[in-house]
Amino acid sequence: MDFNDTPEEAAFRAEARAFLKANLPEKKQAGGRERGEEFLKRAKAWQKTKAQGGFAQITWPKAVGGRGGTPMQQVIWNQEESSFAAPTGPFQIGLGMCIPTVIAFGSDEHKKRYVPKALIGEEIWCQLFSEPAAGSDVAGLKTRAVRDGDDWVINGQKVWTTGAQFSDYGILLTRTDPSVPKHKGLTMFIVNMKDPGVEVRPIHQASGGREFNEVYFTDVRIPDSDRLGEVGAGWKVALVTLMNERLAVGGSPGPDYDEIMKFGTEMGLMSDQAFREKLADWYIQAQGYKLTKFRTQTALSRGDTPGPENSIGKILTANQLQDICNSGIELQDHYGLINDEELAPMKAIFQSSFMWAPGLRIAGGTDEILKNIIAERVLGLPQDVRVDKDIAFDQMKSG
Amino acid sequence: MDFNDTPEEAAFRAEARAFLKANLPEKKQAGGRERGEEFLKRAKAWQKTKAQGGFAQITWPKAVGGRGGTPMQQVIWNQEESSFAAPTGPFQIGLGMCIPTVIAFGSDEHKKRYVPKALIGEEIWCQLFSEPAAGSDVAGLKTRAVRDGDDWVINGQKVWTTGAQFSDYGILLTRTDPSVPKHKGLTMFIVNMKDPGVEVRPIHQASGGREFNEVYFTDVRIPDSDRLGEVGAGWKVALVTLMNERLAVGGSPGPDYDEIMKFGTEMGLMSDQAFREKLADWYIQAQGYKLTKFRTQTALSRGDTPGPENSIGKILTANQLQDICNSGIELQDHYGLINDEELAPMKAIFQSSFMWAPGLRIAGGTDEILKNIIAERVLGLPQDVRVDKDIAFDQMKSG
Amino acid sequence: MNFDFSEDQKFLGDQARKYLSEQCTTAEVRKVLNDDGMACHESLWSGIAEMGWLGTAIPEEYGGLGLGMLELCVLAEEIGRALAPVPFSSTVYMLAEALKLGGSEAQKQALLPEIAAGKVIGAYASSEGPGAPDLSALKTTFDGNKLNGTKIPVLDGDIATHALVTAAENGGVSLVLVDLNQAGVKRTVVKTLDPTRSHAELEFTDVAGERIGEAGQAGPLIDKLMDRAAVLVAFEQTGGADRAVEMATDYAKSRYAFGRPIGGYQAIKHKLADGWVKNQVARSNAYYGAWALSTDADELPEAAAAARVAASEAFWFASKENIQTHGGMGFTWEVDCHLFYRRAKLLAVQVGSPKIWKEKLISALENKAAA
Amino acid sequence: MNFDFSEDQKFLGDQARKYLSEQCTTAEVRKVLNDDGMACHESLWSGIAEMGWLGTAIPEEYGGLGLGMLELCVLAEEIGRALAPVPFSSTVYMLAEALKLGGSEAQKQALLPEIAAGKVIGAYASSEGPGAPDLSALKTTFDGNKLNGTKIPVLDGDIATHALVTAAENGGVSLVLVDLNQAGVKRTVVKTLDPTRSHAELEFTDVAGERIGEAGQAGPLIDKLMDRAAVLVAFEQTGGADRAVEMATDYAKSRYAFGRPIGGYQAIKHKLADGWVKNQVARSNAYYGAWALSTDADELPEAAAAARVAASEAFWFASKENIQTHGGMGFTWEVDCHLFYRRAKLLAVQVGSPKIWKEKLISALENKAAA
Repeated sequence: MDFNDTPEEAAFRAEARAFLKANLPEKKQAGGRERGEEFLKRAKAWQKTKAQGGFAQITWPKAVGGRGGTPMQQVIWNQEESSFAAPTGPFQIGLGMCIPTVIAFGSDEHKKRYVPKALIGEEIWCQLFSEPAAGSDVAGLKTRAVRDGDDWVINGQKVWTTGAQFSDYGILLTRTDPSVPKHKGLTMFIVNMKDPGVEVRPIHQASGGREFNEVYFTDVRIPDSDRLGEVGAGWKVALVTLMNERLAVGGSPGPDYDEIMKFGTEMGLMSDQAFREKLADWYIQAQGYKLTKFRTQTALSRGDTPGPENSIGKILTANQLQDICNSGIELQDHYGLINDEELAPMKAIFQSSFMWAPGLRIAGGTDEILKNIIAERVLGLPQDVRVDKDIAFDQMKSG
Repeated sequence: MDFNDTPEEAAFRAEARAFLKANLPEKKQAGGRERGEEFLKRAKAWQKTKAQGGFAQITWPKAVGGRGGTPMQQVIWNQEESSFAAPTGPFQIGLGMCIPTVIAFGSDEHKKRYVPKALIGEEIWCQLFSEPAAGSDVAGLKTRAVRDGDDWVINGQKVWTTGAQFSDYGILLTRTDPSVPKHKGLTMFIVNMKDPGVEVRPIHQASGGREFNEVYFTDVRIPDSDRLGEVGAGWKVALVTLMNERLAVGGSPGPDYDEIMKFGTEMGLMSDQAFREKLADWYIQAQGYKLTKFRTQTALSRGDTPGPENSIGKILTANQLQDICNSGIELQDHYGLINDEELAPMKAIFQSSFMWAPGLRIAGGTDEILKNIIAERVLGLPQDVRVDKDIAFDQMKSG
Repeated sequence: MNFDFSEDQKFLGDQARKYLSEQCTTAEVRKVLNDDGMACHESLWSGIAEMGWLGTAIPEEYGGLGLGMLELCVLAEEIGRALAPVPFSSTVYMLAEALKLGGSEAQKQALLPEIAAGKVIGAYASSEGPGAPDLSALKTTFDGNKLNGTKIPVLDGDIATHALVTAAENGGVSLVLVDLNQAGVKRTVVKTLDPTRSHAELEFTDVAGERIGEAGQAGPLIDKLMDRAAVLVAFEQTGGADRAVEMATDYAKSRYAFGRPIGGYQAIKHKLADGWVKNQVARSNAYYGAWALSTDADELPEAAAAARVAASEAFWFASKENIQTHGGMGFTWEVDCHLFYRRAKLLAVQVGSPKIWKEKLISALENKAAA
Repeated sequence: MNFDFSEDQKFLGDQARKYLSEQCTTAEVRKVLNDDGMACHESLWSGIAEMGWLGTAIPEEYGGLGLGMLELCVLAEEIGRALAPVPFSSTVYMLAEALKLGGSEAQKQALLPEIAAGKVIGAYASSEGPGAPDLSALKTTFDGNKLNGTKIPVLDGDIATHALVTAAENGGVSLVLVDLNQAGVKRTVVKTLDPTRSHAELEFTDVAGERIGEAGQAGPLIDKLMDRAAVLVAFEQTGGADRAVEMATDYAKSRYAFGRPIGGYQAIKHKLADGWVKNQVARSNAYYGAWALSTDADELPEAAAAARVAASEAFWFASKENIQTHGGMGFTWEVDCHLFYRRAKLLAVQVGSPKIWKEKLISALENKAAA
């Protein structure tokens, strides 16, 4: 049990750091979420540099443009990259979820056409699964794909699509047969987001921001050659995407125990035993999250595959974030209501994250779904009763 | 909104108090649970005195030996009686749950035979529903009653029967038809607890005590004339009993915020802000319970019938009891482990209740069942899926 | 014993609910939310004045209806339930009640009728920065004539006509009544988590004011004012919390997942049951506060504090789990969940955070035990 | 990075689990529970000594196996998992570790080999009454030769051969090693919530003792001893917590209600998932503690405190909800749930309650921030 690199790991870390240093400015301060054209351009440039340097998708086989490296090398790379001002956001979903699905189910033509351009950052991808009436129950989606000659005609609506506004392609889960039980009538496609009939509209969120999108499909034509997997096998394809998503969730984009400890110190709260004991609880949770990730990484480095255990990350962090923000606000008393970076302590970090936290408890699987996953897939407890199990989708009650 | 008696209520209170003063010693201190022959004798004597004075079962009609009084009078009587050393325990289940069921479903002969003797404390009753494999799911019980001429022959086992060891009669829920769905094959009987074939064995509880019992029935014969309600209508009869049980649950037989505040003061903990804030939470919960009861009593006094809302009492008190005991122990540090009335602070009240509290969270409906009741019957949310709904009892999976 | 509101009081509440469900739909609340230039809902405010609610607990001789505090509690619950975007609490719970508690006859005659008529809007200005204001060390000063200092944030500070300002004087604290329409008062709107109720920074430079109560000795008056306001705000919170649980319950009945309403899954059922239980605890404690408030009982400090803390906890839980129950929909601007989440936070801090009130509660219990 | 135990260490743990699952069934644990005259399970204790576990982290030159603290952590987890009714912690985590940390060469030579051989049983005697002992104001005194005072409760105090006693000396605290088999030592068995581990009151009247460490200056030594013990006890707790969740999970799969296993209802599923999550938090923090312990890292104080608090919380939750999941059955003497509930409480207070450790944690973080 140690936190030191092996000689091989240390060598890789040095190589990574040298590459980063040569190509990126160091991070000054944790800033807000960057957006906009300018940022996108920088992100694409960095992805290209990274790919050319052999650091994009380290664990992928060399045959598809990866490094053929170890999971621990990927971890080391991520650690090192995160201390630089690396603009990586726009590629996470594409390279983390969509392209692995294309690699798993796409034809040789797909792989040749899409993987390299995604890898060097020329094309950005998004994931089109969720719908207004199909959130936790993703397989309850209604977007229809109807066969018409060599094409499929798509009509329907997706929602909560991250990055749709700047994406070139998406993987799109559709219903091709409503007359069979819901999981059996789904089919996955690659869709060109610039095609006529695809309309992206930003969602106005409860937090006030507009980071996510709705995507409307009106008579969009997709050639059958852009299907991923068999007709009716879309759920099987989607599970590969979702398994990769699980690796991505977790992590708390907001204040944690160290921020609120800093704040408490400034506010003279460190003599308050009630505050001290809450702080202890938060520290332990934060460590629990961080150290559990180390355990997972250790397992990955031994060749274990990531399992449903990874659902733990978001359960731990999302609720803690909401709790810390709430406390950070209440400790400021009436003043805590002020949501203005210029006026509120610590650039209003507690207030802005307070409005984000409820979304984090839902995105990528609600608390309730994640606990079900742990109960069923880790502890082996029975599934919920599925009243819709053998019922044709179009015969199903849906409220 | 006021806490004062109306003139009528004040008059009744004075009358009650005078009667109590004339007949009972004042309570010195909250003692442990009394038991044994001597106590039972005193309890029976007091019940007789009470009944003769017209204070037993105040809300019952005069026709069945009650006072024909108001629910508020019953509340006032309970308040006054509780400040005297009144030995009432052995009659609570019989008069609170069993006899009301006999009154509702029994024949005139039953009422004539059983009600008066129960009322004057000559005969004690117990309730025989729960079984080892039928706890939360009471209707899943297996004790069989088979018709044999004018009799029914009973075989099976009941569990968690309070007072079985000193009861004369019981109401016994049995399965008379296993070939129909579970709720439909039940029948209720009056059973003489002294009959041959009835065997009472104390349960050794996790707390170390032996207050509850198992009751075994081996070829016990009950005449059909001692059936309560129709054959197969036992569930309907049981619901009346259980509705009355709901009124009885709640209340915390152990330390509450005032005890732990007293303890904290003795221990010099009142300068600890963490302790103060926990104390505030406990006070608010305790008040929440007490004041909600006042609201219920006010509603009762207007003629409202008690509803599923009353499930709130035990949810509030059982968990709080466990939490307070745990804190009371931990605040004593290692010494808190000592479970000896002579040595531990406050006569080991935290330690002894610590071992009771887990039972309180289960008895009379688990936390989980009570929340289901509130969700379904107060909020109107859908029932759980009942996979056993239309399945014959003997075809049902039972683990 | 009668631990409930009277039939008349309930009738008043029913009428108020009916009125607000028509005049103060969430669409109306959103007008204030979405329009930065709209500090409150003026026509609703006029309507409320016309209904006589502002003078509910103001004696008839000062132009009010002369009803009691219980009636005001009933209205507060409905105001809270409707998320009404009007300066009701600042004007009624703070300004009118301060005048009733400590105002001179002249002050009462001057202002109470105007309040009842809806012509005066109040504000309570105490906070001077992050953390609960320390009344023994305020930076804002009063010298008997002139007020100087800065208060931030002040609820309804940008639309109030009059403010109650806490200020240091003679080494103690004074409660100063200030007409805000005078030179030397600078108002700056402040952005908060709940834009449906406006807040401002108020800067005072040699501003004229007059005391309510004695110079430097307003501490007990302020404590009592806060205890009374705490009960009233607890009713607003209880109203909001109830509605949030109802909203979540309704949604859980109609939203399907895996072929069933999500309200049929125990994770949701028990969450909503928990919310209902918390709301009952809040309501029962609020009723006790109402009793103590209406009878001016010695138990008011602990009753008010318990009501305040229980109601803050209930509304917080209800509003955040309402979003959670709604899932992704609950995180959109268009669905009303966030209005409750925002208001819950405002009400939790507006008369002091729950932490402050827990401390007040325990102090009160200690005082009682020592007595 | 390698944040896990080695294959050898895991093998040691597997072997220990296998051994204890045969030799330390709950039926064996119950022998100690049910027999007031049985203070510990002697044949199990002999077996453990024969396996060499007592000398795991004792250097070879003192008769031990000369393995490290990580190996001891692995064994502690299995001891906790099995609810082993033996004086392992008192003897190994307290007595042996104190000697290793601060004992003189003579003391080590005299006792460590005896400990490794299972001939010496230790006890740590510090508590003098309700509340955490204040090391700067102990009532028990030592004058360099003689020890006087009363300690209660002392875990394994009735069967120990040697005790480590905290005592006031020169205005400070000394850690005094006492041979309990001498005149002037009075032992009285004390009834506790967990009868599977015996406790006694120890009265010392002019008893001979010798210091471990300096006169009146044992504070830092004791702190370090406690930090190290906290990690080891956290492993015992983690082992117990894991088994309690497993036990509840198994029961939930086999117990039917309403025609389905109760483990199919979300109320139970999510309760067990919560338990599993808490156990992971405890385990991860315990691993960090193990790393800090084995490397004697500067981070030991906060790592130990976090491990201790997380593990106490996890075992408490797991043991109480294990009873709840079992329903009525869980509240019977015959079903094993209460054994875990009792042990969870013992382990939560035995080296200081979680409250004390939360304070230690924050102090350590403050020190770090100040450094």
